Amino acid sequence: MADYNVMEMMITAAARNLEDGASVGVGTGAPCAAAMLAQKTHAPNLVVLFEAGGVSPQLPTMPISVGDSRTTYKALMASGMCEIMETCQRGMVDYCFLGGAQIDKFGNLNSTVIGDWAHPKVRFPGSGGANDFASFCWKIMVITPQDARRFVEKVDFITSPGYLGGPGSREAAGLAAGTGPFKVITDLAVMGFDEETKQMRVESLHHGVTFDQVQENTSFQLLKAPEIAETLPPTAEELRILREEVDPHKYIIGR
Amino acid sequence: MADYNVMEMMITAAARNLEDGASVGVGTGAPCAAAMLAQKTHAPNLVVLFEAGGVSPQLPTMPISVGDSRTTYKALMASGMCEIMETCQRGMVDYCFLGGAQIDKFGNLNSTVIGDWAHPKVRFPGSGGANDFASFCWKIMVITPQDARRFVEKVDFITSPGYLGGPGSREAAGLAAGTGPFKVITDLAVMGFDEETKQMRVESLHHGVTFDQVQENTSFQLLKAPEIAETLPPTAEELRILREEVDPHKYIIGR
Amino acid sequence: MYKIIAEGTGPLFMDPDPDAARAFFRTKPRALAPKVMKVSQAVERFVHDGEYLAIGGFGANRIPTAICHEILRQNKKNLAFAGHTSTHDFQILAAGEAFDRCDIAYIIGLEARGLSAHARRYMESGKVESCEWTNYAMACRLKAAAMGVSFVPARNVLGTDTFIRSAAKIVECPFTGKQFVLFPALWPDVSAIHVHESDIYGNCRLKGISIADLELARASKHLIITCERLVHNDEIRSDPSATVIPYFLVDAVCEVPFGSYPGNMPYEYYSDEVHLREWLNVEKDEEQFREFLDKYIYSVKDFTQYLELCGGIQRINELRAQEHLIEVE
Amino acid sequence: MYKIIAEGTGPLFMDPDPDAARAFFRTKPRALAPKVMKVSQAVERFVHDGEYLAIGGFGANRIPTAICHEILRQNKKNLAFAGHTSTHDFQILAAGEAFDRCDIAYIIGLEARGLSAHARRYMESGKVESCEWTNYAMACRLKAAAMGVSFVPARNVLGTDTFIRSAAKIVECPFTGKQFVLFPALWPDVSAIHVHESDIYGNCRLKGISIADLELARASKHLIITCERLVHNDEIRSDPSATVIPYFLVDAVCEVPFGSYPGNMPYEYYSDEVHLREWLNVEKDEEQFREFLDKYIYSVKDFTQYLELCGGIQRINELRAQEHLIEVE
Repeated sequence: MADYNVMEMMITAAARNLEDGASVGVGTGAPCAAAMLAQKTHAPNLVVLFEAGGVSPQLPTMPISVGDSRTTYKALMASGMCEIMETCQRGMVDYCFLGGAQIDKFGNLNSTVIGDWAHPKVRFPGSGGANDFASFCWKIMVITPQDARRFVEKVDFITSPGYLGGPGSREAAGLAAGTGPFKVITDLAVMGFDEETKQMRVESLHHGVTFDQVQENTSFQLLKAPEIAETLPPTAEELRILREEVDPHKYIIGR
Repeated sequence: MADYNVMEMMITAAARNLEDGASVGVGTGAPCAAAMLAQKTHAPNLVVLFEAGGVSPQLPTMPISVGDSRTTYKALMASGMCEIMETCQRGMVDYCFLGGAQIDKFGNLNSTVIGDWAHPKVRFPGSGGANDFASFCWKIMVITPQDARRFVEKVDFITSPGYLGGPGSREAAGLAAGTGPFKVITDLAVMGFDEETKQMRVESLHHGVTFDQVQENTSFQLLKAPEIAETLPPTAEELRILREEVDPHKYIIGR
Repeated sequence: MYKIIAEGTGPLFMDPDPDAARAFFRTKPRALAPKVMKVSQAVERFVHDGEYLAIGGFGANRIPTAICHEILRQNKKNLAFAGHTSTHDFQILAAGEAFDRCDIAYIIGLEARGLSAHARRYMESGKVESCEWTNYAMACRLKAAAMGVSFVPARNVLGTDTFIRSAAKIVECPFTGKQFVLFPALWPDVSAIHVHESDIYGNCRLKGISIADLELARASKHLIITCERLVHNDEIRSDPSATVIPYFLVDAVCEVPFGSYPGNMPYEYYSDEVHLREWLNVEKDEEQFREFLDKYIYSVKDFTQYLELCGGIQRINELRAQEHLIEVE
Repeated sequence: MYKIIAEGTGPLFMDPDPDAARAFFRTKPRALAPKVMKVSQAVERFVHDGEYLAIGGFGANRIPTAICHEILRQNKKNLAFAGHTSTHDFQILAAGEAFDRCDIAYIIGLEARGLSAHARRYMESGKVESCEWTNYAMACRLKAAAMGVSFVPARNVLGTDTFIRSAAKIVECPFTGKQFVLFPALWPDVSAIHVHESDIYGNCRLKGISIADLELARASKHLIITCERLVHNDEIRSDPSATVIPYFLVDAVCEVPFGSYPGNMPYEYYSDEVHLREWLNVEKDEEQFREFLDKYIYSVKDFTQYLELCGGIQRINELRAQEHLIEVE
């Protein structure tokens, strides 16, 4: 087995969930690396969109901003924010990647405040385009480190919608039918969501990780998929592409 | 006094109502000629907009269509229909020019059908951008021949709003405050609207025309302005510009 | 406080439900695949009897004439049509009696050129169910669809019969208490737009006014592009700011040089006023008009043959000179 | 059938009444007049204490840095601010504590670079009244204003605390019965946008992504343009399709080469990550930060002097090479 770090594992696991011919709204960092890796392996026709306007660039390096000029390098279109978000709202975008300071068992995400909103303990940037992507794209993916302060029973503030209060909640709130969280990829495991309860469940464990370890780093009760596999580790070829082509300066994978 | 035809009179009268630094949405034909004449005489800074997207062209010849390439010749911007109509809706456009098969005493215009809408005697093109301009621009101007079948008590169909049912009607219907018909320029006279009743009134008569003649060619009772002047005829210079620069092929003034 | 104040009585030919549209767009392919085909193939595959059709351009400017002709040759019927700033395209489709439902903003007329006698007869015949709108209203309907929502508010049509014969609704704004009209989203089944340049995937550029075509491209479930010329994908990627329609909206790309003829194509060729005048004249006599249509459309193989009938390269060269304001002896 | 389902509890800093906006726009000059002035003049004339300010660009990309600096130098206070994809511009304005009300979509952070310690302190201080939105929500608010209506519908924020802390409203769609959020129009008192090219009247061109700047330009009551370079009006008229902001929206035109520095200007120069890192580092210590601000902003005469302090032409040349992916020895 090749030698790799957790970031490489997370990026690889994310990349494998992006099928060829799908479309994805990405941000900077790991999501962008995952999309690039997917394009250079099994999904050459993956369509990459950046919220500020970039469509299908041939990314020469990792962008620092989702609106910097790398996001339109040899792109098919340099458009605007409404163009991208409305493409999502029309139902043309399959995946998005999100993060947050807190996530709960329904995949609701908080990137606004810790503590009371009016008198926050910690103020974060807010939604940005996260709520938009989470509302409009078909499937939400989250890449995040797993720890008990982040995986909480109830987020202090729902910035971006997961399954809200559970089954039927998104539809009842008026969100587009058939959308919602899809995968949560951490340094320990890949989690999906139980179809019945819409609650987070462990689907595969990274090499050497036990379910109990994942549960220890989670403040709510995790469900288990009918079968819990071992997450397939990155192949030598995936690692080569990731290290040589996707992120040669190790901005992301070097951390 | 210079020799001139009624079309030259109408165009000149219309042009004089466009002050320097104002903005106007124009169509083909006489309105376009009036705007060009105004620009070449007292209103060099008149801003001309075409509903299909052209902004401030240096018109080399009369356009045949409000969307043909003349409307963007050396223009400041070639945009789209929403751009123009929303510039109007925001309140940035002072004047528009409209026509129609019928007009009533409140300046309501019909360009849709003669007879019952469901079983029309005659079908016309419909609103096009006329209702939009009439709703959004501050002041509506109409250039039209005056005859009793056209100037009717009640239009068969209100395609574009004048003062609707009279004072306060536009506001009650939700149209933008302070908008409405301004001048109606015909082959006989220039009419405005009484401030109190919002009904059409004769403000000036073209040379040699009497009020009774205008009334005979109108199926509703015309009001009179406190003073009815004689419409100032085109000056020699206006005629020269109109004939040599604005419409040298006499597409409009030759009829 | 927040209520429906009035509702238009006109028919809504298409469902304004954004979830229904999303269900379709979820399945629309996103991969960068070549889509070049003949006009006849594009119409065969993407224009079906009974569907809702929209045509890009404005009047006779930048219109996909070849698609309109082919719809007649393939005898498409019972279409619904977006009569949005529609002049020569409307005239052609009315000649083939291709539609029996029509959203009307501007029809029948050819602007300063006059009215189409046949199109008027057809619209007065009782064969066409219709609904009244305005140019901006139709643009708003496409904009709502392009945005992925079921309506967009505006301040036109208020107080008029145009509203009464529309399928719009007037509501009270919950922020200001003022009245706004809401225009329902329109997702056409299929549209055709003529542009200056496209690559083989459908990444498009155009020059001059865009009219409502950018909204239309995004609103349409299927989209046929005709272009003056194909350009290489490298050319598109060399200036992504110039792309106005991205390939994933497009289903067919047909290279049709002079494809807006007899209409005007900005920066390329001016409209052929002689030929358009012939259309208007010949329409006055139904028998003559049938012969005319047979000669110029039904007996014609493709758009190139039509151009030849109309004077071929020499005529095109004259129109190119006119477009550029060049006096040719 | 048609009702208000829920209302956000956040404050609305600006009136969404389109008639109030129209009354202003009625008086806005339309004549083609030269508007070139210094940055200091533009800020003096068009940015006033207590008004609502918005800044174009995205993050640190294509931002009018010179205007932000000048707002600090002129000690503007009590502004309301559109925190829409706002990173380095937000950081500068927070450094000057120029605003006390904020519509929040994205603030405090500098994307992948990390968070601004001072901006966070300021936002946690209780000195700023705020309202939550999203990037698209703010774009919708500007779009509604640009359209001249009081709201635009969308399908985001539903079900979330972001909605509860916004000033949006959720209604039932009268066409589909589905729930939509309505975002209220936002007409900023004044905005500043950095573009590639403008003529002396304010006809503007830009390359690369437009973000929400085209909506912002149309929504703003007053608009300050900074540009990389002035171009002749003949150049604008030679390609009207390239104009994205027409002059009649613009009140001031300031030529500020490298004006997005230390941010990225597409096709011109890349962001100065070293300088941006210095900002983030120095903010951790309030005393050090005061000295830093004094050195780079308060003691500085104009933007040119700031550029000199940051390494002048040599540094700019390095960033130009970076933008074009050229390895310089």
